[in-house]
Amino acid sequence: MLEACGVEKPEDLFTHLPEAVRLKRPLQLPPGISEYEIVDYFRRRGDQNANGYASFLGAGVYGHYRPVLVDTVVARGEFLTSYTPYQAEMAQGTLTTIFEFQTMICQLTGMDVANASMYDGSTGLAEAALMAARLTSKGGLLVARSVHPEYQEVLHTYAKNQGMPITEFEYDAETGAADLDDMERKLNDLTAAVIVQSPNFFGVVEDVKRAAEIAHRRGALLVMGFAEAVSLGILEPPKADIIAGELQSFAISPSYGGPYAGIIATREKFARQMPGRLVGETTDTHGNRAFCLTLATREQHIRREKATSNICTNQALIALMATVFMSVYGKEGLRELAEQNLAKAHYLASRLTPRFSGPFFNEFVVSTGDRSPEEINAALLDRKIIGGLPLGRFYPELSDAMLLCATEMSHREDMDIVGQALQPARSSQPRSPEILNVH
Amino acid sequence: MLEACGVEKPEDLFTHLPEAVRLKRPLQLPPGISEYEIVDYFRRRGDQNANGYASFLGAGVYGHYRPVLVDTVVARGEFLTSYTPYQAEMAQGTLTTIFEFQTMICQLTGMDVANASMYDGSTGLAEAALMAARLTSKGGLLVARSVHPEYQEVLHTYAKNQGMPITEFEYDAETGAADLDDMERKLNDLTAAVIVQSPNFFGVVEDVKRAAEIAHRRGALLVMGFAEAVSLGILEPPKADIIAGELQSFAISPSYGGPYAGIIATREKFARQMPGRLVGETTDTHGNRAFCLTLATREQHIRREKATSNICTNQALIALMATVFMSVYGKEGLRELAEQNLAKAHYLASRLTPRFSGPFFNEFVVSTGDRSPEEINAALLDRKIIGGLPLGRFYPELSDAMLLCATEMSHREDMDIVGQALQPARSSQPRSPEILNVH
Amino acid sequence: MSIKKVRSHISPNEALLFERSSPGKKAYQLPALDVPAVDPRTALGEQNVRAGIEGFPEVSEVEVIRHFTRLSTWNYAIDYGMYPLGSCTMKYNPRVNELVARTEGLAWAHPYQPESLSQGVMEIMAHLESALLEITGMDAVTLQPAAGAQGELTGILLIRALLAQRGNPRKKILIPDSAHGTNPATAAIAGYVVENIRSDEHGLLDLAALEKSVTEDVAGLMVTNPNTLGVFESRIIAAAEVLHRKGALLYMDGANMNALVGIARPGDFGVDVMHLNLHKTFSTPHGGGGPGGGPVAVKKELEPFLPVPRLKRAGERWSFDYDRPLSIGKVKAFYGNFGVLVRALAYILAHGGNGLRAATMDAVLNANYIRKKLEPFFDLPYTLPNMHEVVFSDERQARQGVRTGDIAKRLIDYGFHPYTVSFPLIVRGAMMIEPTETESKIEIDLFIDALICIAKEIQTKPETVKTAPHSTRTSRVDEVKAARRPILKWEPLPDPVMP
Amino acid sequence: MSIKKVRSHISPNEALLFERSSPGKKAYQLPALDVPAVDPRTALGEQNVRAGIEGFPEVSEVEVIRHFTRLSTWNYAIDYGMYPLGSCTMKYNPRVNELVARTEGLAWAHPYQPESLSQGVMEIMAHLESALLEITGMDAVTLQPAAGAQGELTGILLIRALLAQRGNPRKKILIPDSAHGTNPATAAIAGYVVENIRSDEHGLLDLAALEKSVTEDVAGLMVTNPNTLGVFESRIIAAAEVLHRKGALLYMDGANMNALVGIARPGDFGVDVMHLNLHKTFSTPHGGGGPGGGPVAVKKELEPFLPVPRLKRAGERWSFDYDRPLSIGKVKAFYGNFGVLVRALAYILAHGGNGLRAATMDAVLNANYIRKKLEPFFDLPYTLPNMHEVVFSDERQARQGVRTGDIAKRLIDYGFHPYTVSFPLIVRGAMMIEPTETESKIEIDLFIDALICIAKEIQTKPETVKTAPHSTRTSRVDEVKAARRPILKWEPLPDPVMP
Ligand SMILES: Cc1ncc(COP(=O)(O)O)c(C=O)c1O
Ligand SMILES: Cc1ncc(COP(=O)(O)O)c(C=O)c1O
Repeated sequence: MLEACGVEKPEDLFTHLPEAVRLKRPLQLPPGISEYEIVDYFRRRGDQNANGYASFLGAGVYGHYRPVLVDTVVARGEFLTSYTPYQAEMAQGTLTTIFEFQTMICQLTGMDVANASMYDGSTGLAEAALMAARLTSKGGLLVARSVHPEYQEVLHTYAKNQGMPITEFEYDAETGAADLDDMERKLNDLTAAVIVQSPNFFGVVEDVKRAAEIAHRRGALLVMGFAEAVSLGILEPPKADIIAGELQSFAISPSYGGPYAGIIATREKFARQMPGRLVGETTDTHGNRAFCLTLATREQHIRREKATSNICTNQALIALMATVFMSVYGKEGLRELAEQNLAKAHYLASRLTPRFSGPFFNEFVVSTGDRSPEEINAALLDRKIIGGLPLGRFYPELSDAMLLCATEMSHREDMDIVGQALQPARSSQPRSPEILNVH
Repeated sequence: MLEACGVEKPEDLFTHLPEAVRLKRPLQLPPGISEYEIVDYFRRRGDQNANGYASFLGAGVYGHYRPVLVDTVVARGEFLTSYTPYQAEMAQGTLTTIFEFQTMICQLTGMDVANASMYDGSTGLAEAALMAARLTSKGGLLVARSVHPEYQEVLHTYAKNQGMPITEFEYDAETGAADLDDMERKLNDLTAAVIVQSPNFFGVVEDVKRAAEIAHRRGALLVMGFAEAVSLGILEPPKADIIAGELQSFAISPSYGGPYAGIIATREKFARQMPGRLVGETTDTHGNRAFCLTLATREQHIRREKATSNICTNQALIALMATVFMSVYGKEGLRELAEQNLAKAHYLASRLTPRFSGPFFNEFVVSTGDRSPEEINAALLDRKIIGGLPLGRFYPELSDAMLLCATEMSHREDMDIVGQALQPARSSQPRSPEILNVH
Repeated sequence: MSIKKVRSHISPNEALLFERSSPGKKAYQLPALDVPAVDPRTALGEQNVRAGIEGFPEVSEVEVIRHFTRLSTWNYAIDYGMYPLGSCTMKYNPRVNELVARTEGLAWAHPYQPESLSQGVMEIMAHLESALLEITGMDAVTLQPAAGAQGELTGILLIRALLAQRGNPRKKILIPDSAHGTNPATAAIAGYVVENIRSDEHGLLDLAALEKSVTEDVAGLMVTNPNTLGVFESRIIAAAEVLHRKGALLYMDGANMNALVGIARPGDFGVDVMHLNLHKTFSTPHGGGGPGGGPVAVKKELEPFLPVPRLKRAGERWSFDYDRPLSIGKVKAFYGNFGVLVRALAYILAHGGNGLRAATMDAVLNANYIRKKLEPFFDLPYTLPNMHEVVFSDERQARQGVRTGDIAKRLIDYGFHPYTVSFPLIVRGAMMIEPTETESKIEIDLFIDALICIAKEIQTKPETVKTAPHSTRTSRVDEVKAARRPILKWEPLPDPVMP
Repeated sequence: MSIKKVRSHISPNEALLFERSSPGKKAYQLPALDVPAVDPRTALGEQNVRAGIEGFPEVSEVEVIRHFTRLSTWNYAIDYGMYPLGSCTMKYNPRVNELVARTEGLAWAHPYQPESLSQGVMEIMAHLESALLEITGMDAVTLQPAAGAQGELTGILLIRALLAQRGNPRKKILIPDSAHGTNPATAAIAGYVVENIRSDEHGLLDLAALEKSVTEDVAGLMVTNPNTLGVFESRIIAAAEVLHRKGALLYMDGANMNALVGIARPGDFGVDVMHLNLHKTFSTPHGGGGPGGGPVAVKKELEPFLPVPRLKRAGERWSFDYDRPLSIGKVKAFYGNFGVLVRALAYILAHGGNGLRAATMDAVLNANYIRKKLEPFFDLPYTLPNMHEVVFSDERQARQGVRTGDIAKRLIDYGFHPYTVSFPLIVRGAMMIEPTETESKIEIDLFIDALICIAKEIQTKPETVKTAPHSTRTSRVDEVKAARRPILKWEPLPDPVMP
């Protein structure tokens, strides 16, 4: 090959590089190591982390069981090692699964169209906000404080330089739900979108319907985010204009924060302002059903600076994991899974005193009383249990509270331990017996 | 479907069974459990076993690194969930890999033909003995005591009822190699086969060439077994008539004794008496190269009671693992791997006093002196090390000895610990410095 | 003609590894050696050290994965669709079983590691043993045999050992003409003379004939139940009595247990010894031909003869008992195909008692549905109610000169793996179909539809069927040529075929 | 014509899951609930509880695995062969990386678990950061961005933050007309006006033009180096000086780093901020479109503005520093696509310094070899020495009415995935080819051979090329129809298509 290229050694292919740019020394990196040593290195790193702990952390990342078929499918090289399906004739496999993904997300959210993934829930929510601004030709964003704090931070980063002022509105200190009266007060004609999350960061189910009605009255759109996708197995799909969500709950490993998969779903009439890839059904020259990427005019390859977003590489493989997850659980399974989460969280709550009274799915806030959340967690760690998330970091007014999550993976014994740790006194009497055992 | 079958419920399909044979109660087995619980059950069983121990056990089952590609390949449903390739047009994938397997085994063993797996090394050796009897129309078997004791036991089970008397011959107490003079003494004109293993159970390389010459003089065949396939990366292929081996070393997990894969390889002229499946090259009706099962007349589907063996299901997927392993290491790799094993074992030996003087590959016998092997192993267990195999169980005369194995996975530090544990006194001075460091 | 299941697509070619090989390419890297290197010639002796391995492949890592990935796409598999091989019970292989078999503490357990550090693996074996005993209704079981055929050998050796202990191992094993080839082959290896006994006009054991055959010379009868026609041997209990009266034993080939689990137990109908095929009834993958597992279950009187070692509960702890003077010895090194046992237990745990029974009923329902739908188009020589499989004959099609083998090949064009061809031998041109419980009505209807289309094609254009398959990357393979001048390994060519 | 790489074979059809679905089928089982059940209506309130999920699939486990297995066979992939997409760096994805990313202690690490129980994951991030700094020659790096485009956004926001702190964020970002679409799209989202600058006749940055364009309004220039023609921007240092003189910054799109690793470092030729694509240069799998990783590396002066949190070594221990008053904030929840970072680090560890450099040289050699072999058959509008990729034009073929897109489709019949079509825009009918270091000479020669065959076909029978592909299960797809009346989700039909 060198010969064909008319050079003696590979180095000669770089002689045209300006002297000044060339690296004159070898990279200061150790020599390559064997596969065996690589496996060993990462195993040792893994052993330095939490292993064998029961965990009650949620807060946007949930510990659900991952059906074996998920890895079985994504381990297939045909899915794992293929590129974005630009060449439809050679990528019908990926295209078909994406079409199924879009369909299932629409079924879950009750929306007309869903894109084939955003980076995650946080960027999805930010992009949904920009989308609302384009749709309303307005710039104001009215954001509930009960939205995941990290999602809010990302929203600020994205909106900041688009001249989009962000106003926060409060949550109700009693219910833990967004304070829609406060929202109504702060809403004005420049508001492009009202942004809420349901279940919200405190686990409380928001009254999205009412929020939307209020927003619409002033010509604003209602953007709803979600972080716990399993809740959609049981919660009424909200009447939002744009839904932006995180699918980590659908068989995606916590993996210290990523990769996950976000989505945006919306009504048909808004589709052309939606960012992200879309797959559409069509036919081939023989009239066979076929799928291909479509409405690419929204994307940066064609519109460039006028594109709806700059996203190119997305989270396709993760979206495929979620697709397999949804296929495995299906209609009955997702419902049953959601009901188990509900039951576990309410059992845990029954051992404690939730801070808020609003209806919750699988997470809720508890006050830690005279002891600090950190103190309680330290005690739990000794029992090989990772407790809840101390909230002071995000909500100074809640520095005496933690966010606890229970899923189908939570064991009763561990929940009892948490119950005792948090309030030895009343750990025996359930908080709301009336809702237990009724079906 | 019930309707089409003219029944109301599935149970009706069993009404023709005699009353007396029907099970009148449900099976006394617990209700089915979820995937999550199954994974949990086996994980807990796994945790009850040795975990995180360094091990110096060999004795027919070796701890070699398993390249990741091995599981990547066998995890593909196309290989994992297909049946024996009787329908060649739909199984060229499996057939081609078997043809490659047969070829590589021939290259490794220096033989003309190799079958596509036996159950394991022990049954392979027994079938090889029966094969030799058919080829020589004689019945006597002369077996070295240095053959793996469990292989000898299986050989007895198989030969017992075929009127094939088995005679043992000794190993040389000094070298640990088969005592070929004793063999020559015991050899007679009724001997169908002389059976040795190399490296033998003590890790010592046998003089197969000479054994074969002696055997041939009396019209007997030389059957050689091997248990440590990696040794073939460096050992001269023996001039045996039939080779029966175990491929566990080629990326097959120890898995508490199975499944592994045995093979039989032999000279062309003996092929038609060889048991086990064979794949041959041919063409399809378009003249394309194609492969198919062949010489099936040897097998039980056609010859029934006259078949060369009753084996039907074999160890195909395990043979595929070995094929991937051989492909990954290749010519250079298998040599380097063998050299590393040699170096590790000789380093360990240099810290100890091997009982035998014969040349060894990656295992050797050491005397434990005044302490019992069990005593020493108990001490090592406290250091998270599984020591060698106490030999008294198989060789009463060696009840003060253990068989130690080192592979490319053995760490120097662990070997030093074993060295100290076995003889604190001389652990520092190498036994045979002259062979170290020379290339 | 309407082929609904497949369409034509590009399929990657691939050379043999040896043909892609070139010096210096490598797919491996070893850790740096942490001890001094050793000179092989010094350590092993000149004469023992080989030169390089002539012809062994040298390829890169990506070439390895592409090689096997491409080859894999030339296969058909359960993961692609129905695999109706009669007698093979090709059911779905749950993937969780593959995962648990790779659990570190199990996959890396060394057979000689201390029992104190092996309680988990021993517990698994004990758990499986007890489940299999409940399923078969027998008294004791060994997990050592590697597959069905080895289970058979073990079983016959047990019979021989018992009879020998009673004073005379006897000479003959009776085997119905409908039996699988491994049965006679096994009896022969066990040192017995095989006497075939004819089935009656219904394909069943002929009791009268049996009475006659069972002499003092007869050690036992090997019977498959349901037999290879998929029909339950309704006179099995009587047959057992005939044998027992003469001091002979009844061996049951359990390959067809998928028709009985949860419904009937061999231990309850006179069977003395039997084997199970874990790679059939209990869903462990066939992997292109193996590995399998062939546990052998026996009645009390045979227990003392089982292979060593036996699991023994000593207080809190499992241990192995080697002190079994009457044992037939070992049939395989170590304790059996443990990794296969793990998968079988996982299958049993997942189903539970009722799940297992439900699977049996679905399997039998599917087979009966296929029978009903195909009866109008193919001859059914034996018409008793069938269980998990149904065997048609090509008689009718043979009149057009189309044989079962041709129909099988044509099924490939329709996207299905063929049924089992020409077995059992008592059926002329047998077409042996076993759907298993795995298949949905959608899949089964497509299969039925395919066979009906083919039956019609045979009327109109038999040639198409006789020369099938037509749509595979490899057309009909010349097996005669392969056997005439066997090429059993690759040899370097002057000019390698690329790619 | 000789198609060497593929042959025609049967390929399984498969319906959509919704079309196989029927009530009651299930592929899941949940553990028995160990706590009291709860009434959703009581717990959540009537109005919040949904009825069943309309239309959601109900299928069995085997149907799930068959569904996705069958669909997978409709794809092409790196594991099948060469994937010469220019600008995409489709190299082999080592399988060990998939294994280590699933290491329990890593895959199950929760982003909010205590730092004391997260030292392993933090160590991995720190290790990767230091390796990337050595490779790029920059001073600090953030691993947070999820992909290249988000890396770009992060980078531009950093520039904006620095300039804002200096008193004026400025208005414009300059972008060469050869740039990838994400560059202008990014600048716009960051609130900048995009000014395109023309490349010179060699496809390089036009320094004179640049001089003119760089006003006090200009915040920076986004340049890809090597540029999208695969040509190294030889005047990059001068360009940096021009910008810096005017207080503007130089952003480098690192998508083409596979041409530079170990050879030249952006930090050494004037780059102020850049992103890397871990899913290109560092081998993490594309997975049909993602996920990726887009770390952003910067010079010292930009470090204070990097996203929070920053890894900080506190004595023996890693911790996160959130106290970064000048930070642009977060661009993504948590810390980045950690699972992708693990794979990238594994790739770096496996190669080591010399291995990485060797890979770069192989990649460039392969691209040059292809250029040499194909130059006689296709127009090469820009002729400067190229590095890791080469861009031809369809000019010559266009005269027969055959465009780059047609040639691309015809390549499919030859068993190859097409090159990148119609990008960069400065080349008329661009054919952008990037082989990467992964490909062997065997594979590359087949690819060259295929394109030469097609060039000849265009002379003799252009129609064959214009209507390609002809051998795939799906022939040319009607993308216009898809966009005209978009069908973006499945709706139940009166009669579902089966299967
Ligand atoms: C009826 C019958 N008996 C015995 C066997 C042999 O079992 P194995 O292949 O596991 O040795 C088979 C396998 O096909 C069979 O179908
Ligand atoms: C030159 C160039 N810049 C930027 C990008 C965008 O990177 P990503 O797809 O990771 O967002 C790409 C990806 O194709 C590219 O080729």
